[in-house]
Amino acid sequence: MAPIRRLRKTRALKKIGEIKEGKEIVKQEPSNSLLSLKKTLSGAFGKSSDFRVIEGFINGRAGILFYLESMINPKQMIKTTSKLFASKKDAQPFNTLDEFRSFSREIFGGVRCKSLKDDESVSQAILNGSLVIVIEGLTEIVSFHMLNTEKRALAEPSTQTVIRGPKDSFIEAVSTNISLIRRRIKNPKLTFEKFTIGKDTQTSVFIGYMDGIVNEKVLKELKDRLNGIEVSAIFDSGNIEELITDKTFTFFPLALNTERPDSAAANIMDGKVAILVDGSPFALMVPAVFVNFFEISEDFYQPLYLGSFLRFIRYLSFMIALITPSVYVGVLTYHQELLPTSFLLSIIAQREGVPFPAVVEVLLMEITFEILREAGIRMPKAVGQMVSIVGALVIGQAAAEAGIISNIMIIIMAITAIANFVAPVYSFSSASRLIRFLLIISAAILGLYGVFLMLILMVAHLCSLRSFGIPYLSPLAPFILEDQKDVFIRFPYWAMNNRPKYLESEKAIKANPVASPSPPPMKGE
Amino acid sequence: MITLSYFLTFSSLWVLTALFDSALYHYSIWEGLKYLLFNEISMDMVYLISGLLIGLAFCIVTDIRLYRNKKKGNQAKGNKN
Amino acid sequence: MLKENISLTQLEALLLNFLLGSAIVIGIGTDAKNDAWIAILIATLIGGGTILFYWFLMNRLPGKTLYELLEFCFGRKFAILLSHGYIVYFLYNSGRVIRDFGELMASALMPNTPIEIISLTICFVIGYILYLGLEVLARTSEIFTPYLFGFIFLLTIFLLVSGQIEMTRLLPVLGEGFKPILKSLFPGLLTFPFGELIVFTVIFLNVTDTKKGQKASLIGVGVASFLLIFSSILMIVTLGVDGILRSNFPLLSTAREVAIGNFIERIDAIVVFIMMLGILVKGSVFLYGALKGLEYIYKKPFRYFSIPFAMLVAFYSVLISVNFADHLQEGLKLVPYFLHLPFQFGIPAVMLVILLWKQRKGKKNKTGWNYGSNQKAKKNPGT
Amino acid sequence: MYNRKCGLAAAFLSVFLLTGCWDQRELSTISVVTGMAVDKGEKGKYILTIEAVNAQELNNRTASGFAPSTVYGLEGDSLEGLAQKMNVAFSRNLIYSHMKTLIISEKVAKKGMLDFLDFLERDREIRDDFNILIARGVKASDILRVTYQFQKSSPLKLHAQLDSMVKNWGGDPDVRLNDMIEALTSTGREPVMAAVTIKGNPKKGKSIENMQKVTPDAIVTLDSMAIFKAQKLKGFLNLNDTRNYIWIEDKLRRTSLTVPCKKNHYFDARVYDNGTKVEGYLDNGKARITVRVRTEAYLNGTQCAADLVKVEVYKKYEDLLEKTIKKNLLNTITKVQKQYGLDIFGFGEKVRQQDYQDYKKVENNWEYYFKNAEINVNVTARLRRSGIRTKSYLTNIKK
Repeated sequence: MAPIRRLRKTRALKKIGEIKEGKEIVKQEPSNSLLSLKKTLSGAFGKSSDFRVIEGFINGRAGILFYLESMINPKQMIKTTSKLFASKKDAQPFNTLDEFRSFSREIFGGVRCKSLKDDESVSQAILNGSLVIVIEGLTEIVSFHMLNTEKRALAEPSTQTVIRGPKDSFIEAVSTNISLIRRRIKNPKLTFEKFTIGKDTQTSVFIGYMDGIVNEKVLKELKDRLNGIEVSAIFDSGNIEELITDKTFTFFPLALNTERPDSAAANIMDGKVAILVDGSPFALMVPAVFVNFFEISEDFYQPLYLGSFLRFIRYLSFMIALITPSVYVGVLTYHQELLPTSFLLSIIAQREGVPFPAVVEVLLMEITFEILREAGIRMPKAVGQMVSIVGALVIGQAAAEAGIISNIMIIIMAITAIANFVAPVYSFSSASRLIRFLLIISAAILGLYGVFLMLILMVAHLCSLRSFGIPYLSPLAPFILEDQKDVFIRFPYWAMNNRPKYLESEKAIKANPVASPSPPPMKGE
Repeated sequence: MITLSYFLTFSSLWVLTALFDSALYHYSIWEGLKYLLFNEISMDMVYLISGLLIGLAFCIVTDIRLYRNKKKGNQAKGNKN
Repeated sequence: MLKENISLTQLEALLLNFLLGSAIVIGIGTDAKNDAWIAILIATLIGGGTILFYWFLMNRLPGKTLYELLEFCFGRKFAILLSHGYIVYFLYNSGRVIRDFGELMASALMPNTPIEIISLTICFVIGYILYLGLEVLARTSEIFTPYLFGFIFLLTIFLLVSGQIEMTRLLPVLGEGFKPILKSLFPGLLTFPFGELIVFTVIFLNVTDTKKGQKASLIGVGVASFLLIFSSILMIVTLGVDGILRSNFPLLSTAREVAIGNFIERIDAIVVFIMMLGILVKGSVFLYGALKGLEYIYKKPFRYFSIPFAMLVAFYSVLISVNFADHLQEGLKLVPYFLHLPFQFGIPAVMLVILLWKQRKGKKNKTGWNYGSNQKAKKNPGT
Repeated sequence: MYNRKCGLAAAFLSVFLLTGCWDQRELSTISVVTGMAVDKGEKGKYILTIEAVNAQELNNRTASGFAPSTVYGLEGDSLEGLAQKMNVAFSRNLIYSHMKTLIISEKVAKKGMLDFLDFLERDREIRDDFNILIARGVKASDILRVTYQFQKSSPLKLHAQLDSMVKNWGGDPDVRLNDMIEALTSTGREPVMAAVTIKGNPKKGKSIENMQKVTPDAIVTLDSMAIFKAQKLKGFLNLNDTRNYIWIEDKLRRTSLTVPCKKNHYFDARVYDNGTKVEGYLDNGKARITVRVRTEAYLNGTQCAADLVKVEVYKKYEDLLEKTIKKNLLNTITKVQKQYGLDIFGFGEKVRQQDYQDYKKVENNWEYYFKNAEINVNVTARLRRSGIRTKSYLTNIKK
């Protein structure tokens, strides 16, 4: 049905054109090359109902317009086409591209005009939301970018919230995301380079960095890796992350993701590279090291001591989330001698009547919790509440009251779960989530010794990781004294005049040393 | 090559251990070698022996891989020439 | 991968963990009774001299490992033989270290877990770490070093608070004169732990800054000795001389004395895990020394050897001695004379003489003595 | 038409929904039987006593201080019939699948009335994971009645107790139904069972108050090991002999051995690993049995002043340990040979496996050969370590 409707429409337009046109203008019929282009494009897009072809006369010359209706801003379209086909009396037929450009300037205003050479680029332009115009007699095909920029409004970040600090977050439209960063760093050195990745999806990917600050080696490596990607589809920055990181088989994320423009900007200022993928509200920051996953931009918006304290809490809760259940299993089944007598007795009393060994108990609860958590995320929001209520009942009361699980186990579970939620970057908490199970199993086999062995293995693994050549555990190992300002505690903002040394950025100094703000001298001084 | 080194080192260590044992317990080296094999191996040694076998398998696999790579490398060189 | 680099801090961390390693587990200098700390103090000076001697030796031909030095001195054929000796020596030492830890675990913590399992698991971890490379080993030890300090600090505080410390136990100082000290110095303290630094001759070339490396390694030895002396004093003042002599694992016994209120007591299990780190590093460094030797002999990247030879170490860690007394006596009577002295001092001394002689000769004829320096490019191509 | 379809569907549905409940038992309608005791009856052949637990009392959270279980006995000629008839006293359906202990009275065993084992083996509900015990000197049913603080129900307690015993010291031959039947049918082996008895007053032991005392009025203890000739109980071996028995059987997990090192001074070896091999063959009409034992132990205390950093000391202690083990094992074997002449060790089985042609000839007369068999015990014992101390403080003590 679609072709017929399209035919009718074009005819109707033609008629309007004819009526409006004066009689004196000589109409040139479209030539063969024009028709063949039309044929190939109609063949390529033939079945899509939103592909439109409009034939008409532009200043007396036969012209064809191609576009995708769904991609183009309809208001702009109506405005421009009506002008385009409205022939003027003093219209001069144009022969060169420049002439056409000057003609089109008043119609299209500032819309960028691009000349296209081959069929491939023509269809690309159409797919990208351009209006493609072919005119008899012109050697070039021109396109005008008229993408319908429908997007959701800026909203608060949903996964990386802050109490004090900017509340905007990235959205799916990459141009908006770039503008969000640019608004924060008003510096011509801030560069965004475009890559088109995905053979079939042709997703635009931007990398943003501060020219002259960024580590050139990292940048080159990143570009090589991006250019090396050969997949058919990219939908989210997660796809890119997996394709460019140094090692896929690891529990730890090797690229930082953020949905907060301020933290992206701060990271760019430190000398990192941001990767923005069209259609993804998460920006990737590379290179990312272990300690980055414990830093959030809010640390520097909060008062000094609180910021440091919170950071310490974050490390602590990472450790808690990692080892609590396994230490519970190890101590309870292997090293009862470690516990003070009264504590041991109270645990024994609580576990009296619990039918399972400690490790089964822990695994049971952990898996129950993971199921609840996954259900809570996937459920429609209206039902989500139900899940949390049922879950709380299942985990909290019923299990303990029924005597299947000991009370102490529930405390352990709760601490673990809550500590796990502290991780500022979601993808990082998955590491402790997964390793936890390995630790529990090794604790069941070899007790605390197993836990320690596993932890050493984990640290060794972490030491072996690299993110774009930067050791993952730097600045801890290799130890860099200067960078300790921003690891376990944060130093005052005025003391942070160096960029992180481990990034090996081109310009290490961020700002000249600033004196700490000092109050006016006291009376009598 | 790696397998060879594995065996070589294994036997050297064997001799060294036997030497020390014979010096401590005052018997001849031959007895030491023998006792290591029959007397000193405890029941849980099974785990270690399986560890050794894993190591051996590792050696052999690596050797085969290296050999193949070498062959391939030679072929590539041959093609170039 | 290109040449692996370890920073000065990492070198220090390695040295620290290496020297503390098994020395802190079984205690050193106990022959000198309550003057053990003086013995260690003197040994430190010798230890510093030892490491400078090794640096001096290695600096004759910069950028070469011990094995390539052997080749330079004795020629390839004889060097292979000697290298094999060194490999066996290092593997044996690694096994001994692991055995120390296994005995500790089996005696103190998990008497019903077979020592074989403990050896196997820890060797697997060592093998994995070395498979990842020297850098990873260095970084891992760097990560764990602060815990070592923190632990000894905490232990001291706890002992002080629980009132177990009696400084008078140190008296009389030098009651028996210097004789027992000398007895404990030679060959005991000289070869263990300080002489064992010979294995670092394969690591020196990986240090980023060889000039500062000497200073850094002196610092490392110094700090390690300080901790050894400190822990030795701690043991003496807590347990008394007799207590130490009767303990298989003095530091463990020391930690058992801690009891504060009703909460901090029974921390001895934690001691074991802290010691585990030192053992891990020491065992790995020895194994690494052996692996580099294998790399030299067979001209294959050392990674390929790591897992199998870790298994070998696990096997021999159990097989080397029938029981704990066997293990101790071997370590006291046989190993120092038949293994430590020749490999730690004998061969290097001979090498130094030959080196100096050859270099003087070389300078005279001006013919390049640095043959074999183009053998550096054969590192692991895969990683 | 439509109505007919509906009707058909309803009919089918009701058929499927309402049937299929023949084997259905709601948890609230069952009682779990944890123990059985078989006594000799006066009118009938047996008295079967069973213990059905009150689950509510076993759980700390729901317990309210009533008796943890109900014990009731019935007299009749076959266990099967009695087991199903138990509802003369019990209100709920009894399930036997969780039975933990079977106790046979000494009298029944002496008469050789073990033929009820067929029922136990045949019944699909009863599984092969319960301990079979002999009640020595007391009525089997009394053993079920004695209460205990932790497990409350006597069969559960016995099950846990014997398990711990096996793990820590040995002394329980750990006989299951299958072992029993295998031993009964094999020509080269005679069955054994652990024997328990009641220390204290069995009558007082029945009450709940028994659970409330630090020293219970009555407590069930592991006493010895009963040895059988075919189905007949022939005698008992004490606990040390029982340990030696399982040592030879290669079932020993861990044990402690006290070994003399001087006159009236002892050292303790904790055996943590053991392997035993039995080799046997017939030679000139005489059975020659070699028991090879490899034992690993650590020293866990000594009353002799010994410097335990010396290899020689270890060597000396190892020799002493070997001697003691050898002596113990030989003692037990000779005792059984001389006193009972029953091959409870299964030497006949070993000979049968290793020297079949010769064994075939003497199969029916194996008992005689066992009695006169030449036994060799070959022990290799290794002391691996000595706790966290080297020397004993005794070496430094002032005399």
